[in-house]
Formats: sequence, structure tokens, C-alpha cells
Amino acid sequence: MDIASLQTLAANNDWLAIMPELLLGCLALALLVLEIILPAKLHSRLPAVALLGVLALLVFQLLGFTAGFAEQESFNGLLVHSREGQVMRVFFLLAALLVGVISTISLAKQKLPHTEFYHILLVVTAAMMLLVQSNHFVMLFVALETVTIGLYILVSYFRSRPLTLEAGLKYLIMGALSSSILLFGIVLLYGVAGNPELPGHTASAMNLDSLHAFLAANRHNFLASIGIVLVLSGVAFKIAAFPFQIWVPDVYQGAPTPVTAFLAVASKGAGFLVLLVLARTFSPYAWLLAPVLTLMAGATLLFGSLGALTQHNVKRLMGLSGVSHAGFLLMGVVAAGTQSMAIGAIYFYLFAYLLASFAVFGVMALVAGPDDADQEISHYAGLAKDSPFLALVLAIGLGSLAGIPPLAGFMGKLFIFIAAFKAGLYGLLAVAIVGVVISSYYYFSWIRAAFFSSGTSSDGEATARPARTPVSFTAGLVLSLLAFGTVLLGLYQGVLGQWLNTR
Amino acid sequence: MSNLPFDPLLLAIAIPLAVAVAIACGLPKRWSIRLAYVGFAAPALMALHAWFYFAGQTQVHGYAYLTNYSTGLDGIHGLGISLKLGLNGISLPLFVLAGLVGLAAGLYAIQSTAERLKIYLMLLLVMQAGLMGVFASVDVVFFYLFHELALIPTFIMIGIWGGRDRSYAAMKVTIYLTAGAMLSLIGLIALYVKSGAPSFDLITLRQIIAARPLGETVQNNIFALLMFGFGILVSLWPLHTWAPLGYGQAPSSAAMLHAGVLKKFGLYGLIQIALPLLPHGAAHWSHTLAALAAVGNVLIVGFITLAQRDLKQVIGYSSVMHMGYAFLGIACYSVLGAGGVVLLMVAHGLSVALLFLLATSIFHRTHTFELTEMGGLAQKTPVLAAFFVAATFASIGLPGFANFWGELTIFVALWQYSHCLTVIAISGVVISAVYGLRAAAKVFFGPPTEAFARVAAQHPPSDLNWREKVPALILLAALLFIGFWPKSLSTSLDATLHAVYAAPTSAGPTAGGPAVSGK
Amino acid sequence: MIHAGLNAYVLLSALLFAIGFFGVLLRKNTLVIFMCLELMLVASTLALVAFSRFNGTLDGNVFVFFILTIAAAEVAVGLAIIVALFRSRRTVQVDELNALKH
Amino acid sequence: MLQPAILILLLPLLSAAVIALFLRRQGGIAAIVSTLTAASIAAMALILALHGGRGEDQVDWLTLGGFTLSLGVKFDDLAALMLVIVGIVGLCVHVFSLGYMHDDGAKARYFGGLSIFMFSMIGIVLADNLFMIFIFWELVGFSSYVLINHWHEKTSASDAAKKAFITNRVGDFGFLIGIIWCYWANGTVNLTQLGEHHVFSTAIPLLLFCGAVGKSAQLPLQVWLPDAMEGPTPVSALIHAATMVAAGIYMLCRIHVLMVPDALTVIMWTGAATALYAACCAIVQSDIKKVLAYSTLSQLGYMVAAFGLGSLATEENGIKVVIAAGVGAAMFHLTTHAFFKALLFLGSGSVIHGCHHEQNIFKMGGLRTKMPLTFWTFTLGVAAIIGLPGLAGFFSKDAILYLAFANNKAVFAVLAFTAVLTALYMTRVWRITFFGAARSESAAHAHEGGLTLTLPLIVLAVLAVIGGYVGIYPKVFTGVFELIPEAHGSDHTTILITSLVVLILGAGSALLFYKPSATDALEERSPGLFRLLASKLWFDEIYQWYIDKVQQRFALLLNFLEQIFLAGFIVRGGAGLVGLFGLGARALHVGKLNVYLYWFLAGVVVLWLFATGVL
Amino acid sequence: MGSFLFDFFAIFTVICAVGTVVNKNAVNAAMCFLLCLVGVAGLFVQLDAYLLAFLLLLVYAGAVVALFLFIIMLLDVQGKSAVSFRRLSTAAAVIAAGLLAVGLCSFAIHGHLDAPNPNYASGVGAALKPYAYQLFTLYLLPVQIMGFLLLIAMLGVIVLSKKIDPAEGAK
Repeated sequence: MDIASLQTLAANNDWLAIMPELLLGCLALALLVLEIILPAKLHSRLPAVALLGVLALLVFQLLGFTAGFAEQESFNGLLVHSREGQVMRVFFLLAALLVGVISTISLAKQKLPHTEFYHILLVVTAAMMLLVQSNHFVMLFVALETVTIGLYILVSYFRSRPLTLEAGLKYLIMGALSSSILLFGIVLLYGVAGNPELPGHTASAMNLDSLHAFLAANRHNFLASIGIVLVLSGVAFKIAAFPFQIWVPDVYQGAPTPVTAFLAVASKGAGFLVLLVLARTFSPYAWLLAPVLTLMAGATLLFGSLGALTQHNVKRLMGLSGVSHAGFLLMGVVAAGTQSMAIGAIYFYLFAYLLASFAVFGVMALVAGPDDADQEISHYAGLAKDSPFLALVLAIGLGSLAGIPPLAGFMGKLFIFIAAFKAGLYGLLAVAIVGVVISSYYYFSWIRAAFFSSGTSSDGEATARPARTPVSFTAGLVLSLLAFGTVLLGLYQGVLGQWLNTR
Repeated sequence: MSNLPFDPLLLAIAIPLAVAVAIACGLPKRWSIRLAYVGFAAPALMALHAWFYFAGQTQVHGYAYLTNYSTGLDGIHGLGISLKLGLNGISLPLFVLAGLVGLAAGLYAIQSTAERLKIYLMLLLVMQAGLMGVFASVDVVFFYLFHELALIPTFIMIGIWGGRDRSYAAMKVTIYLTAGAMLSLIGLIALYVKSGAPSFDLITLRQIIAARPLGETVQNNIFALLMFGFGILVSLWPLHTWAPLGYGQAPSSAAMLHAGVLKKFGLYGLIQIALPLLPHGAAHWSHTLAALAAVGNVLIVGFITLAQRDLKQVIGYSSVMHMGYAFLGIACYSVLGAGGVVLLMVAHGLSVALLFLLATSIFHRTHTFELTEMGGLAQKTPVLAAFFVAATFASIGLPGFANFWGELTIFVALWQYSHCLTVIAISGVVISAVYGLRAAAKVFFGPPTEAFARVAAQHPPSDLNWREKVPALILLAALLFIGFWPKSLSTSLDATLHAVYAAPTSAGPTAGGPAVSGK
Repeated sequence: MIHAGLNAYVLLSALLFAIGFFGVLLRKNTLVIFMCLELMLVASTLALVAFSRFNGTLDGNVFVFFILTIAAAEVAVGLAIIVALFRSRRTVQVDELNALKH
Repeated sequence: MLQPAILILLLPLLSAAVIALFLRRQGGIAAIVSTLTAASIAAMALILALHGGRGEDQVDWLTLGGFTLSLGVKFDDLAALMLVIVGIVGLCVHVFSLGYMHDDGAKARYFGGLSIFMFSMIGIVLADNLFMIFIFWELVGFSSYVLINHWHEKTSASDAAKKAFITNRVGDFGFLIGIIWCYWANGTVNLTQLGEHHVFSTAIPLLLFCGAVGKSAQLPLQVWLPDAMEGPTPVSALIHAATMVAAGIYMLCRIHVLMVPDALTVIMWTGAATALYAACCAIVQSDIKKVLAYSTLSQLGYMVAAFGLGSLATEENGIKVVIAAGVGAAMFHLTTHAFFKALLFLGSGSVIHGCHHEQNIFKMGGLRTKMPLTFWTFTLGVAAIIGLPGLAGFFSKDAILYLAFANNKAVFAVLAFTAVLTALYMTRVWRITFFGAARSESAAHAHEGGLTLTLPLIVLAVLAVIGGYVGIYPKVFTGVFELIPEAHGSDHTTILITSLVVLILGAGSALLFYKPSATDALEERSPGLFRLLASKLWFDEIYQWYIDKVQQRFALLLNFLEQIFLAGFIVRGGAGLVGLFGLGARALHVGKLNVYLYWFLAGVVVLWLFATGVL
Repeated sequence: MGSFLFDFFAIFTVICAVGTVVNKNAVNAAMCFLLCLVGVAGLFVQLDAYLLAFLLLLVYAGAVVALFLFIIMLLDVQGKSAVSFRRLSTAAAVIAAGLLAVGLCSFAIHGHLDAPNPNYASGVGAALKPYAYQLFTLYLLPVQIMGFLLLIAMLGVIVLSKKIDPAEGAK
């Protein structure tokens, strides 16, 4: 290994290309530094610093956004910067910002250190941004584990709540298991792709492009196919696809509400992006991928809808409904195998899901008491009367999740359906109809609780429910922006539609 | 383009929506009500303008007032979704219907004593905007989207202001209608994808399909999706059980708008989209559709209506039954049949809205919907009785009311399709007369029942007041106007249907019967 | 040095992986479950090193660095959670950690 | 041609609209408006009929998909005759109503209803195509409903109105099918065009005849007419005696070109059976209006039979000429019947009014002296209907009998026997009502009504006397009246003798048998026969049984199936099943980590199986 | 020789691994795990990955297992630790074992790779320098991320295992 090549390698480490991630990391570090140097009474301002920093980054990212972003590699192929990556940076920054806002609500109800929470949040966000841009298994695994370990901590963050720790432990063990499975799959792929006895073998077997080339040359290698399904299993855990979705309700219920939102939106979004990347890499194995993903999509959709049907804890409900959303997105992934427009549809769906989910989680954080795991539908009784604003935001959010026009969720579903229809996934579409119909039931039950029931039981006494948090200005602003965005994106897709459909 | 300085169709949608938003933003009650008048009147005015000046409009691709608003998805690479508004001869009558029924329902709601009136009005305005949008949309996605926009308030209104069983009813209606909407959505997507059209707008779809008709199997499958999807929305037997329940529980204005206008969405979709674009599919499924409609909707539901003891149930079931005629008209696949369906839709919309309005007015006086507990109301409220009898006769197809034209043309068209079904359908006319007159008699005529006498002693019933009378008069006047001058709708309807149905006639449906009767 | 074949290493690592998996399924003590998970990771590293050796690329070996680090971090966090949990629930048995259900 | 006819048509509509919109509370003004309208109609009708031309014209009303429905006028002699009848009788009834309904609370509605009726009836008369006939056909049904229902606080009135409309709808069911069939078979329903060329078919005329069966209350749809007497008496006179029920006959005459022999036979026997049946029923009625109602039924049966007897072949100068004698005979009888039956009804109205709404003839008596004018005009009416020579009924009935005699002896026998019964029951009612002593308080204080009540009686009485002569010496409406069959020679004698014998037999036995007493003589002497006749052959009971025990039970059964099976078992059951799956899916989250880990194993295994190609 | 060493270490490792899984006592399980790691390190040595073998012993055996043992002692749970032998879980375990065995068999049968020449690019992991070159050029970014990962892990451990302030959470 000569110096010149090493220099070339080092020169390719284009740190400017990952400026947002770097800045985010610096911001995270700055938080820790600030906590040390600032007097204790100013510590309560640190979340605001974090949020403003993220907001600034978001603005920076949006301003620098160009639709015609040229695809380029950096870090010797560890990362690929594509237009989708740019979009997803926005997605994760937005998610982090919103999680941060919700956290201010939820953390206020606990006496726990704040700064570490935001620090970890920012690091995880940066890792997610890198994760979706990674083009190399080492990079992918490292970023993924950073995200996962960060999430282990965040899920168990409310350590004074026993249920939270239980959720953390469950997430930890199942997450570690899925990581192991994923890793073994990576190892197998690495081993096979680098095997000099096989045609098309490659020296950089961890690189996804090389791997793709190798797989294209060996379309029916046993070990490769085993590796692929093991990797898929690991990713399926992240996106909560059947049958790796079983952890979802327990963990979602136990985790702090903002972390649940983070899991539901950002982690799932990252998972889907990884899945898209992998699906592209594994595309020579479509014979395996297509049926597996199709069945997975259908089963995920049905299981999520059915599981949520009789659920009355709203966090579990959001979890299970999130599973059915994963089914819709998987449908898009399957369709993406043959229809490039499906990718745009997935992105759009993710954004719609982000807006709607955070609207709902925001309301949940405000409605929840100090015991974060105890959030029943019945606690929403009379919400419309006490706080019409929250009820409206909730209704818009849930409506969008249910796919009701003219909200963004509908357009997302419409695009996915169009893509699926173009790809000829008629069976999945039939399942999707059933899923939508069932989901309308439980979303509507929730809305019904908020709007139709008065909050008093039949004998006139108010049902016991935790006290609701008054809506602060920031929370109100963010929630109304989310609701507005959900409506706007349903009626006018404008720039986002063009970003996502110009292909 | 219109020859008005503004786009009336957009205003008809935007004004109620804007008022709804304004109310949602916390307008004080007094101003909310004042603005609500504007919100309901504007669409009606636009509709009336369109009705009387339609002939003078320049038409582009058969559409008057055609305008296009981008959504960002209509570029070269987009899916071709844009807010395209316009009216043709098929949508004009329904646009008018939506405007008039919306106005009546709105006026009736404004004067009602509903709790939380502001939210009620807001929801109703959203519904009104959706309804105007449904019939003004040339783009299929927006056509669907506006339907759902109008549908959501229905659920909420049933859930909050509904009757005893509101919870169950709201749930059932939601699930049924979601299922129907989803099926039809898939059908519409299928149409878009299979035709290979670059855009969802009907004009393009028609051109593309005219140039390159879809294969037979494809047509059959898509038509099935649309037929059953729309069928659920329009309460095709045996997918109808949501309708009587929902209408029974819905508050009056919601029932008026839903049963009167929104339900017509499915039929409108079949006539405007499914029949012209999928002639083979229509031919393939017509027998099933006709059999279900004739035996199920007309006969079975007709008899079931006879067994009802609740006034709203009678109206609800009768509405299901009349939808049977509409399906029969569609099954004929002829200009006459489809035109008859459009006429019937308008007429039925007006009459059923009137009936629901009057049923609520009756309830305010009798405090019950049970027919066995009423009687002799006409002695106290002759005007109400007169309105109700008129509405009943309208709904059972008495000439002079708009309904007659719809039923007659459908029967005439149906004879050409099937003699046997025509006989079944016409027998429905007798059945509807039986339950209609029986209900009217039970409510109004004869001596008062004991139960009603007790109620009347406590709350002496007063006759129809002006706030109830004005909306009722709007509807009744429209029924009579169309009844006496059907040409006001049929001329443009005929022209459009000929143009639309003429294009893909390779399946062999005929445009009409032998020449002329009266000339 | 005469080497055993690649297949032997791979099979061995698969066997270790399976044993670890089985342990995860079988054991009720969270600490032991956690150890078994580590065993699975180690199994992967074994295969990785073997492949790296036989394929003649260094990537696999370098990857093991990262895996070891990650495993250490994971263990630290995991044990911290288990300790915190033990403090409040006085148990590390998974049977007794089922307050979150249905 | 169109304008004056359209004016006549629209005038009553205008009147009705004005009354409905502005005069709801001003009953007196409404009555005057309506009556003036009726007067102008009568005047214009007479002018138009006697001096105006004949012709037809139309405009399109609805054009859709090649189907055109036109609004047209066909004004020939037939229409002119009918228009005159409607105009005159309508005016009489309006004037009579002014007095009769003077104290009614809902006068505006009543006169509004009359105006709508005039509009609808004139519409039928002028219509130039079957669809238009059907439209106005339904509308007269509606106005009939409104007017029968006038005293709606009585359950019987409301039920009768409902029954009338629904029974008519049953007839219209066939009528509409017939029209539509006719349209598709011939490509037109224009009456004139149908006359030029049409498809010969038995079904079409029979289906069209269904409409007449309903409207003219022929067997088996006769049940509504007696009940319709619940309406105010002038309404009975106008609608349920003189005009609307005769519309069925008029319509048959309009479409006689479509007739084929088989259809005519059915029509003939239906008419004959109705005539006989109704006459039998009339004998035992105690309500004066019911007697007249059954009499109306019977006479309508006569007309239908007459139409059914149809064409007549005569030899003139050795050339066989076939004429539509049925049309002539039926229309002739329709004309005379309109006059004398309206007279009888108005007379009975006068009686009822005088007796303070007492309708039972056994509680009357002695009215001859208290209400002389009514008595004399009523007498003339009775004389006309039983066919006293020289009066209107004599001529028209003879024409029918002659037709029957010439064409079908069996029908002739039936009709002759019916004539005996007619004489019998009319004499009975006449004698019991007007003779003897007053048998009730109200009858004792009976008095003659005012001018508005008596003037129409006089006018109609005059018409009942002279009405027959227009038929036998036609100067006007020759297009109709020249079709009336004339008997010659021995035939003439036979018919003459027959009718005299019939008259003497009927009236004589009635005079002998019935005495003005408080009880029915037949009920005392022969209770079995009385009960049989009073049962009216259980038509009402059978229909009631069908409605209660068959139709309603079937409806309840279907409703039960819908609620239990469809809405319950399938829909709720399906929802429940999905709910069960939901509960199952929820139950899978048992909370135990070990169990969850097995899911991972299962997932990996399944995916492995896919990878190895097992699945 | 090499084959014997492989066999020895392989069998040793597997036995220790099995011991980890089935040992009732958590401490004994941890000890077995430690030995198992030693076995794997031995295998690493045979694969010329001396550095990794060393690291494995250092990091895993030295730090991780020590941590495990420490925690096990701290929590004093070994008495309760036992494999549950209830019927359902036994059946599930047997099925799981069967499935895993079948999977292994299929892996062994189908997963046969044509072994490259054992001496092909021999000693790729033997030298130390290439590791450094790779880590600080090609894999510089992951290394940086590792830094953050360790930082958050450390923070996490601090946050999670701080003693619960009685004022906290009691709300």
C-alpha cells in the first residue's frame, strides 16, 4: 500500500459533503460543553439552543437544496450523496426538530437531565442522515448501530418509570438480536462476493455497488441468498415489518412519547431508505426479493390493522397502526422494483406520515400525564370541548394517517396505489383496501373519543384521566404548522411533488 | 373560460370553504351566522347562473367554464393531477342540485337550534364546498377528493348530532363508505394506469381511450371495481344497509346533503366516467347490475320499506329503493337511460332533501319518528301537511314534479333493455305509492293518536314557520320548475350525452330508440 | 501453516451463531441472554475474519474492529439498563418483565 | 289551434297556483276565483267546440336520446265533446260547491283542488299522445286524492283517498307498460300517427285497458269508487261520476284504432260483469251516495261493455260498412250519464246538505215536500237513468242494448238484466228518500238550499232531459255521434220493447216491494240474499286479506331477514369476525420477551425457506 | 497440525458456547463464555489475525466479560437463574433447536463454497500497518462515528445508572 494511493484515499474524504452531519455533531458536542461552562440556571435554555441549531441547519439545508442534485460519491464510496439523500436530510432534521419540541413537553413532566437527551438525539439524527447515504456495509452497520444504541438509551431515558426500562430492555435485546442477524447476513454477503472462485468477485465486497455487480453475475448463489434474507430480517426489524414487528407495541408504549415518535417516524424512515438502497443492490435477486417483500407487505398491513383494531392504549395503537403504514410503504418498495415512480411515492408518503404522526404525537404529549405509558383513548374524552385546537390537530393528523382526502396521507396512499397498480400488485391492493377500511375504524374510534364523548360516564361522573398540559406558544405554533402542512400537502403538492416526481 | 370576470366554479367551492375556515378560526357566533348565509348562498347563485347561462358559454372539449389550477403534479413528469374545473351537460344538473340543496340545508341549519351551532355550520360548509367540487371537477382525483371532503363532515355530524344510535351508525357509515370509496379509487387508478393517459383529467382520458380503447377483460374488471365501489356509496342492494341506519341517525341537514346530493356521486361517476369509457365493461356487468337493482333495490327494499314504522326509516329505505331505478337506467347503457338517471338524480336529490327536512320539522312537533304514535297532525299544521304530501307525491313520481321525468325516461329506456325488468321496476311505482301515502296518512290524517294528543297537549304544535318554509320552498319550487320545464336541464344533457356516448360505441349500445313520438 | 478449509470456519461460525440464537431463545436470565447475543456477534466476527483471510481482502478484519467497539458499547448500555431495571423491579428474569403487554 | 286550447288548459292551473300561493286563508276569494275560472272554461269550451275549428299541434317537452315527449293538443270532435262535458259539469259543480262548502274551514284547499282537477282533466281531454294522457291521468288521480281526503281528520276519508290513489296506480302500472310497449312497438305514441299505422297486438290494448280499469273502476279494481264517496258530494258528482271516472272510457275511445278483436272481447266482458256486479251491490246500500256510486260503477260498466261490443257492420245500399259503433255508443252514454249522474249526485248533495250531512236514506223520508226543487230534479235524474222514454238515458242505453243485441246475445241479456236492476235500485232510493214521513230529526228539519245549490240542479236537469237528442240528431260533434248505432226495423222494436219491459219490471217491483220505512225490505224478507249482495262478493275482504296477511307479512319477513340476516348476521357478524381477529392479533402481544424472540426465529426460518426455494 | 489446532479450538469453542447456553448458573455461564472467547481468539490466530485475537481477548474477555461478571455479582442473581422446564417452553425450545439444526444442515449442504487457495494473499491481516492505513484513510469516517457512539454510550450509561433521586419520578 503506497503512500500515493493512501493520499488519494485520504483526499477523497470530502468532509464538506457531510457538512450538515458534521455541524449536527458539533452542535451535540457544543451542548455538552455549554452545560459545563454555563451556570446551572441557564441549563434550561440548552434545549432551545439545540432546537434553534437544528432549525438553522434545516433552513440551511432547504436553502441549499437544488432539485438537480448530481449524484456523487465521497469517502471512497462509503457515502453516496443523491437527491434522495438531500430530501432525507431534510426529513431527519425536521423529525429531530419536532422530537425536540415534543420532548420539551414530555421532559418537563420528569425530573431528568435534559442536555444528554438532546445530545443523543442530535447524534442519532446525524447517524441517520449518514445511514441513508451510506453505500458501504461497514458505514451502514456503524451508522445503524449508532442509531440503534442511541435509541436504546432514548427509549429507556425515563428511567424512573419501570415500564420505560422494561421497554428499553425489550428493545435492546430484540434490537441486538436483529443486529446480529443483520451482521451475519452482511458477513455472508461479504464472504461470497469476495470469493475469488466465483465469477464477478470483487475486492471491495462491502461496497454496495460492487456487491450489486457481483450479485448480477451470480443470480442464484445459495449463501448470497441466505445473506440477503438475513440482512432483510435485520432491516425488517427496523421498519417493523411482519414477522419482526412484534416488539413495536410494547416498546412504543414504554418509551417516552417523543422517542416513540422518533422511532415511529425517523427510525422507520431510515429503515425504509436502507431497504430501498438494499433492494436496489439486491435487485438481481428479485426472484427472492419480490415474493418475500410482497408477502411481508401484505402480512404487515393486515397484522398492523387488525392489531390496532381493538387497542385502547393510544401509544400501542400508534405503534400498530405504524405497522400497517409500514405495510403500505413496503408495497411501495415492492412496486419500486419495477416502477421508478414508486420511490417518489415512498418519499412523499414518508413526509406525509411525518407531518401527521408528529401532529398526533404532539397532541399525545400534551394530553399525557407524567406516566407516559398510560395513555388510553378514554383520556381523550371531551378533548374537543376543552381544547378544540388540540382536537382539530388530532383529527387532521389521524385523518391524514387514515388516508382521508384532502389530507397529505391520502395523496401518499394514492401515489403508492398508483405505483402498485402500475407494478401489477393487485393482490396487495386488495389487502390494502381491507387495511384501509379496518384502519378507518380505529382512527375514527379515537376521533370519536375526542369529539363525541363528553368525558363523563353514564352516571355523570368525569372519568379519571391525567391532567392535560396547557398548550404553550411554541407547541401551538408547531402543531398548527403541522396541521396546516398536512392539509396543504394534500391539496397542493407543489415543490415537494416536483422534487419527488421528477424522474 | 367563463364570460364572467371571475371563475364561478372556483368561487362556489372556495367561498364556503373560506367561510368554514373563518368560523374555525374563532369568528364570533353572530358573524359566523351572517357569513354562513354568504357561504351557502354563493354556490347556489353560481349554480343558478350556470343553469341559465350555460348555453351561452363557450365550450372547450364540451366543458363550459373550463379552468385549470396547478397542484405541482401536472408537469411533464408529474402524474397529471391538477384542479381542473368545468361543467358539461351531465355535471350541470348535479351542480345545480348541489347548489340548491346546499342552500336549503344551510338555511335550515342556520335556523336550527343545534348545540354548538358554529361547528355544525362549519362542517356543513365544508360539505357544501366538497359537493360543489365533486361536480365541478374535471380531474378524476379531485372528483374523488372532493367527495371525501364532503363525506368526512357527514361522519362527524352523525357522530355528534345524530340520534340514539349515533355511535354505531357513524361507525357503520364510515366503514361502508370507506370501503366503497377505496374500491372506486382503485378502479379510477386502474382506469388511469391501464389507459396510459398522462393525466387524470377526464378530457384527456376520453381522448386517449377513444383513440385506443381498453381491452375487454380490463374493461370488465375496472367496471366491476367502479360498479361495486360506487354501488356501496349509492347503496346498491345488498350493500345498502348503512343507508337507512345512517339517514335515520343523521341530523337533518347532513341527511339532506348526503342523501340528496353526496350519494349521487357514485351514479355520477358511473355516468360521467365508467359508462363512456368502459362500454364493454358496462355491457358485461349490466345484467348483474340490473338484476341486483331491480330485484334487490326495487322489489325487496320496496317491500322492506312497507314494513317500516319509523318515518326516517321509511324515507331512508325509499331512497335506497329509488337508487334502484337509477342503477337500472345505468344498466340500459343508452343516452336515454343515462339521461333519465341524471334527471332522476336531480329530482330525487331535491325530493329526498325536502322529505328529510320535513321529517325533522315533523319531529319538532311530535317528538317522535314512530309512525304509530302520530296522526292528525294536519289539523294543527296544514301547511306542513301540504308540503309533506307534495314531497311524498314528488318522490313517488307524480307528473309535474321532476321525479316523474327521471322515472319515465328510465322506464322507457329500460323496456328496450329488458321487458321483464321494466315490469318489475314499474311495479315499484305501486309499492312506493303504498308506503308513501301510508306514511303521509299516518302522520297527518285521521284523528290524533293518544300518544300524539299527549305530546300536543304539552307542546302545542305550530305550523311551519318561515325559517322552515323558505328552504322547503326552494326545494319544492325547483322540483316543480324542472317538473314543468324539463328542457331546462335536458337540452344540454342530451347534447353532452350524445357527444360523450357517441365516441366509443364499438360495443354496440344504441344511442336511443326509434325516432320521435310527437312529430 | 496448513489451514482448515473456509467451509469449516464458516460452518463453525454458523454453528456458534445458532447456539447463540438458541441460548437467546432458551434462557430467561437477561444477563445470559445478553451473553448469548454477544456470542452471536462473535460468531459473525469469526466468519468475517475467515472470509477476510481466504478472500484476501482486509475489509473484513477492519470491520471486526468496529464490531468489537459496537459490541462493547452495546454491552455497556445494555448492562446499564439491566441494572436500572433491577433496581426498580428486583429481577432480571424475563418472565417477570411482562408489564407491557396486549 | 293551440293557443285557445292551451289557454283553457292553463287557466285552471293558474287559478290553482294563485289559490295555493296567495289565497290560502281567503277561502271566499279562492272560491270565486276558482268558480270564475270554471265559468270561463265552460264558456271557452263551448265556443271552441261549437264554433272553433278542429286540429292538432304540439311542441317538444323533453328530448333525450332520441326520445321526444311532446306537449300537444289533438282537438277533434271527441275531445271537443269531452271538453264541453267537463266544462259544463265542472261549472255546475263549482257553483253548487259555493253553497255546499260555504262553511267549510278549508275552502281554499277545496277549490284549489277543484282547479287542479279541471287542469288535469282538460289535459287528458286535449292530449295528443299517450304519454301526455298518462301524465294528466296521474294528475287527476292526485287531485282526486286531495279532494277525497278533504275531510282528512276522518280516518275513513284518508283511507279512501289512499285506496283510490293506490288502486289507480295498480291500473296505471299496466297502462304505463302498455304505453312504453306501444312506443317501442310503433315508434310513436301520437294518437294521430298511431291511427295511420300501428302494430297489431293483443297485449298492448289490453295493457292500456288496465289504465281504464283503474280509472273507470272496472272489475277487479272497482273497490275504490264506493269508498271515494267519503269526499264532499260535489266532488263525487264531478270526479267520481261525471268526468274523471269517465276518462277511462274516453281514453279507450282515443285508442280504439289499436284495438283487436280479442282485446275487445275481454273489454266487453269486463264491462258487462262490472255493470251487473255493481247493480247488484247497489240494491242493498243504505247510504244515498253509495247507491249512486254503485250505480256509477254499473253505468261505467255499460260504457266499457259498449266499447267492447265495438264495431258494427251494417249494410248500406248493399255495401257493408263497418263503423266504430262502440266509440259512439260509449261516448253517447258517457255524455248523458255525465249529466244525469252529476244531477243525481248534486241532488243527493242537496239532500245531504238539507239533512245536515245525514246520508242514510232510511233516516230520511218525506223530503218531497220539504225540498221540492231537489225532489223534482232528482226525479228527472232517476227517470233519465232508468231509461224513461224521451229522456237522455233512454236513448243512450238503447244504443248500447242494440249494439249488444246485434253483436252478442249473452251480453245483451246481462245488460238488459242490469237495466232491470238499475230501475229497481234507483226507484228504491227515490221512494225511500223522498216519500213517507221524516224518519229522523235531521230529515224533519230539512230545507232547500240557496240559489247556488239549486241552480246547477236545474241546469243539469234540463240537460238530462234534452241531452239524448244531440246523440240521435247530431248537429254537433258529428265525428262522435254519427258513430252511434241506430236500430232499424224489427231490431228497433225489439230493443224498444226490451227497454220498456225492463223499465216496468224494475221500477214496478221496486215500487211494490220497497215502502218508505226505516228498514230495508229486502233485509227483512230475504236476509240471505241481502247478506250476499251486501258482501259485495268479498272483494274488499280479499284485498284486505292480501294486504294484511300476504303483502305486509311478506314485507315483515323481508325486513326481518334484512335486519337479522343481512345487517345482523352478515354485516355485524363480519365485523365481529374481523374484531375477533383483531383481538387475536392483540392477544399475541403477550409481553414476554422469550415469546417475542421466537417470532424472530420464525421470521428467519420462513425467509430462509424462501431463500432455499422451499416456499 | 493446522487442522488439528482448528479441530481442537473448534470443538473447545463449541463446547464452551453450549456451556454458556445451558449452564444454570449465570457466573458459570459467563466463565464458559470467557473460555469460548479464548477459543475464538485461537481460531483468529490460525487465520493470521493476530491483532484481532489480541483485541478480542483484551476487549471481550478482559472488559466485557469482566463487566458481565461484575454485574452478575452485583445483582446477586445466580441462585434464581435456571432454565425453565415447563412443558410449553420445553416444546418450543425443542422445536427451535430442531429448526436451527435443520437450518445448519441446509447451510452445510448447500452453502459449500469452493475454497480459494489457502495461501492466496496470505497474511492479509497479519501485519499491523495496513489496519492503521485503512482505519485512518478509507474508514476514517466510521472511526469518527465510533467516537460519537462511544460518547453517547458513555453518556447513556451515566444517565441510566445514576442513582434515582428520590425527588425524581415520585411525582
